This record gives sequence, C-alpha cells and structure tokens, in this order.
Amino acid sequence: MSRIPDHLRAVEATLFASTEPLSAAAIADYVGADVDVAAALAELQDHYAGRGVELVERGKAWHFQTAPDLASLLRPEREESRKLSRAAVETLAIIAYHEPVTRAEIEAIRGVQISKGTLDVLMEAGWVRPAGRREAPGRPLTFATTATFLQHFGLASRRDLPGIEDLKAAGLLDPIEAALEQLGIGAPGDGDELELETMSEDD
Amino acid sequence: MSRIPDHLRAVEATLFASTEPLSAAAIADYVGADVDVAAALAELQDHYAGRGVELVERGKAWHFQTAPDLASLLRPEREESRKLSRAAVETLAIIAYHEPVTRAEIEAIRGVQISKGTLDVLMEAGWVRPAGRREAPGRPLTFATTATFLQHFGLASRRDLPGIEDLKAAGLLDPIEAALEQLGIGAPGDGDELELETMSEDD
Amino acid sequence: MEWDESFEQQPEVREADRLTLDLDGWEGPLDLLLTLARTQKVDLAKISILALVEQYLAFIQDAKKLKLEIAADYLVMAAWLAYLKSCLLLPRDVEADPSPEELAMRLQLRLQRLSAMREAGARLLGRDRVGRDVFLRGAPEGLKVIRKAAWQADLYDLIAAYGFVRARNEPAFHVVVRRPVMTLDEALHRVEKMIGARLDWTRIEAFLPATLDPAYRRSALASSFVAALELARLGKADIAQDEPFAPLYVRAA
Repeated sequence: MSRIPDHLRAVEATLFASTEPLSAAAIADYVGADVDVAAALAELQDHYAGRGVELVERGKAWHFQTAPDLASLLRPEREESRKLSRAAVETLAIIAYHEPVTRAEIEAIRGVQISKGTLDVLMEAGWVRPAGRREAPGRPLTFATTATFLQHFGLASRRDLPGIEDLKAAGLLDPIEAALEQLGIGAPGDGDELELETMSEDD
Repeated sequence: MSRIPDHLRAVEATLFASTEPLSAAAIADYVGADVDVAAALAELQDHYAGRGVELVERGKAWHFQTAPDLASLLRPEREESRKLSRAAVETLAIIAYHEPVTRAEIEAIRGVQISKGTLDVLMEAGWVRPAGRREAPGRPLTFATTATFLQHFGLASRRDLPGIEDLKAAGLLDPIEAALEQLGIGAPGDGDELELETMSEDD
Repeated sequence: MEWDESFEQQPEVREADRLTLDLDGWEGPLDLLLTLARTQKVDLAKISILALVEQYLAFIQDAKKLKLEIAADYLVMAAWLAYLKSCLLLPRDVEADPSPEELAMRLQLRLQRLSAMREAGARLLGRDRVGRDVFLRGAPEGLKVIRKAAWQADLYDLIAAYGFVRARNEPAFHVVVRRPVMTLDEALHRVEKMIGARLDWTRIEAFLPATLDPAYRRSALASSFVAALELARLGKADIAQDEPFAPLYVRAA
C-alpha cells in the first residue's frame, strides 16, 4: 500500500465512476480547477500501463478500459441474459404455488390464456417440467417445478415460498386497489348519499 | 510502467469489467482454475489500498468501488431521494441484527404492527428476502438480509454490523424472556399476558 | 434506492420541552414512551419506570385537554400504565404473579431493545453506502456469460407476480366503514321531546346533538328533518321556511 496524492486519487475515482469518457475540462469540474488534470492523467496512464485495466484517450476524452489482450473475458455482443416476460413470471409463480397444475388451471388462475411459447421458455430454462397426467377427463398434462428452480431462486423447498397471508401482510396483494386509487376511483365521496343511507336504514 | 503477472491482470480486468460483485469461485471461472484467486485478490486489495479506487469484499463477493473520502466530489448534485420511512429503517435493522426473524418478532420489538408495504419496500430494494419457515407452531415465514444489503451498506459480513458484538454481549438481541431469566426474574412461560399488546401502526 | 435525508438528520433525542402534542408523529405508544424516557437523561437501564409512567399519563392528559384525537392503542397503553403504577405504589402483594417489579422490568427491557434497534438503524444509514458515498464502476464492460441461467428472474419477481395475479383475479372486498348515524326513531324521540320544552319557533339545527363529527352531524340533520316532517304529519309540530334553502323553523303545534 502506498498512499498517493489526493488529486491523483480524485481523478482516478472520477474516471472510474463516470458512465462516459471525460474530457480533461470535465474532470476539472469534479476535482477542482487547481488540479493539473493533464499531469494527473499522464501519471495515471503510466501507472495503469501493463495492468489489467488501462487508461486510454479517445478523441480528447479519457476512460478506463480492459486491456485489449484480455478482451476474451468480456461479454460478446448480444448474448445477454434475457429478462423473463411478465406472462412467464406469472405462469412460473402459479406453477410453483399450485403444482402439479394443468395448463387449463394456470389459465383459470391467471385469467388470461397462456401461449405455447411461455411454457416452452420455462422448460427450456430448466425451471418447469411435465409432471404426469391428471386422472381426469382428457387426462391433461400437469406441470411442476424442478430442483433447478429451487436452486435458482434460493429456496430450500417449495414450503419456503411466502404464503398468501405473508403476501398480504407485505402489501403484495394490493397492487390493484392501489392502482384504482391512483386513478381516483377510490372511496365514494361522502356527499348526498349519506342522507339516503340514513333514511333507508330506518324504513 | 511495470508489467505485472498475467494472472493478476486477468483478475483485475475481470473485476473491473463485471457488472456485479464476484465470488472467488466465479472469478476462477473466468481466469482459470490454476490461478490462486485468493492470493491475487489479497495482492490487488493491497495494491489499491490508499488509491482513489479500492477493492472490497462484501458477503464473500468482491468488487471495486471509489474511496469513501471522495464522496463529496462524486455525489450527484441533484439527489432524488426516495423516502425510506422510519418504520422501514427500523424493520431493516431488526432483520439484520436478528435474522432469521419472523414478522411477529419484528412487531414485538417495535411495539406496532408492520404496515403493509414496509417489507415490500425492503424486498423490492433487494435488501431483504424470505428465508424459510420457522419450525414452530404456525410455521411462520422468516426474513433475512441479502448479499445486496451487505454490498449497499459496505459490510464484509453480518459480523461487521455496527455494534453487533456489544449488543450481543449486553443481551439486547435476546428475547425478553431470556433476559428476565438471566436477571432471575420470572419463570419461562408465564409471560404471555404481560406482553404489551402489539399496537396497530398508523402511517 | 435512496434515502430520505431529512430522516437521517432528525435528532434522535428530543427535549422534553419540545415534545409536541402531535400524536401522529409517533410510531405507536412504545415509541412515545421511549422518547419520554430519553428526557430523563439517564441510561435506559437506570430510568425510573414510575416517573416514566407519570410522564406518559401526563402527556395523554394534556392531549385530552386539547381535545386531540387519541388513537385507541395510546389509551390502552395509558390504562395499562395506570394499572402498573397502582401496583408499584400499593403495599407489596407477595402473591402477585407476575410481580409489579417484573412488569416494570419487562417494560424497561422492551424500551432498551427498541432503542438499540433504532440506534442500529441510524448507524446503518450512516455507513458509506453505494451510490451515495462510494460508487461502482460507471460503465463496466460486462463479462461473458458462464454457467449463468439464460433467463433472469429473482425470488421477489416471482412472489410479486403471484401476488399480482391473485389480486387481479380475486374479487376485491371493500369494507364499508360504518359511519355514525342518527336513526329516524332516535331523531323522532329527540325532536318530539325537545319541541315539548320550547314554545317558540326554533331553528332545526338547535335540535342537533353537540358533535364535532361532521358526518354524524349531517346524519342527525337529515334524520331530524324527516322526524319533523313526520311530527307535522301527525299534527304534533309546525314547520316554517320563508323561501327555498332558507333556515327551517320548527315549533310544537
């Protein structure tokens, strides 16, 4: 460990935290006009040369970047993990809470039909599996969650899922009412119907 | 300029490029199983100590961040703070110091019911998670903090929670029944009717 | 997530003379008790519970004098503390189980625990926090994906989705809070009795009970009006009004 001068530390931290390359003038805005930013940049560039991260200048703007020879570590273009769609998350949640459950049952609980692709995505992710047929007319296929599902969501068992009461207490069963309130469709006004109520009670 | 060993460069680059904190095992996945990641981390931590950027460990995962004393330079000017209620702060503290802890236990300490939305806010922030059920009557759900919580508050582990050792030593993390027994007052099990009622929270 | 800075700067200990009588500011009776206890300026382990009980009861008394609305839980606590006070002051009953000393000790332990957690929360907030005091790399390149699920979702997403589905598809139960009303029977009885005691024309508002609750007042007005009509129909009362919406007068027929 070797404590380095504060102005150097400030320039280093500013470049690190910035979401975009910064010009020397922009850096001075952060670290103060009294700092010789050009000298600091030169010193930092020298310090980082040959490390895993380098300080580079592109068109008068400076930024840190991974050393080119280590680029193989980095994320190739467009292979990002995708966020599960809302329909898929809901379907997965219903399967987890109700398994084994048929597709018709999932649709009944969601109140919306599910497309074929939704279950495919969940099976492809390894979170859902076919779990035999229901002994009922048509012998529909049922679905259940997998061990991979538990692992991914950090659950020891399905029993660790919060119950309805827990969800209610956490405010997770409220979104609809909250949404209505935001739209102003909330409690009825306390105007004229008060008299009507009063009278009808006595009839 | 001083060329440093390739394995050190690789670990440094991996941590710089990652969008999230990485465990030693995850780093090994990138840099190769033959690298002594722990030693490399120690060396990097030492190298960066006292610079503008530091290498820190939070809940077994590592990341680079700016040095705390530079906060005033880097803090965004217009801070749009989302309001975290007093209830939420207290609830978070109780979960962190007592985890795993049930809702009833949180309410007993605060003397008020947890209003809807308090746990929801903490879970949405990614600081609190359901942590399995207590093997007790009613099998109540318990809550615990997450790695994101440790990261956000700059804690290497729960042992770093401010003052936790003192609180433990003073018995302030024990239930009241246990404390009474220690004081030689009261017998276990005679407490129920003495508990002040848990009051409802109006906010 | 950012934090409310104004909360963090809020002084933890407020002075006794600055205690406002605004009960909305408290997170329940235990919170109020803790703040009152702080004004004794001694370690919570050494506070006088008896003095604290007095402080609390005096506080509630003041609130009542100012006709502030006091939530039921504060009154329950006041009743419990009054009971505790009498137990502590009365000659010791060796049979009493639990002893008043134990009750007092329990209260003290609870206050210590709440206080400890409140301080812990404040200390947590004061740490060097990501996004406020320390900052992560602004533009990380991102690493290639290794052994990572191609699909991302976390436990919160999952349970929140389930809560949403259930809330969407279950009929919402709206609990209609029962508003205080004056029934017609009640109003008939009241108005009939009152016009018997008055000889002259009297505005109908004079027949209403004293109340601060505007909803109850409206109800009483409506019922009293209907009662007056009924009494007029029965020939027991006269009603007069100079013009539409002018004051309405009633007298015994």
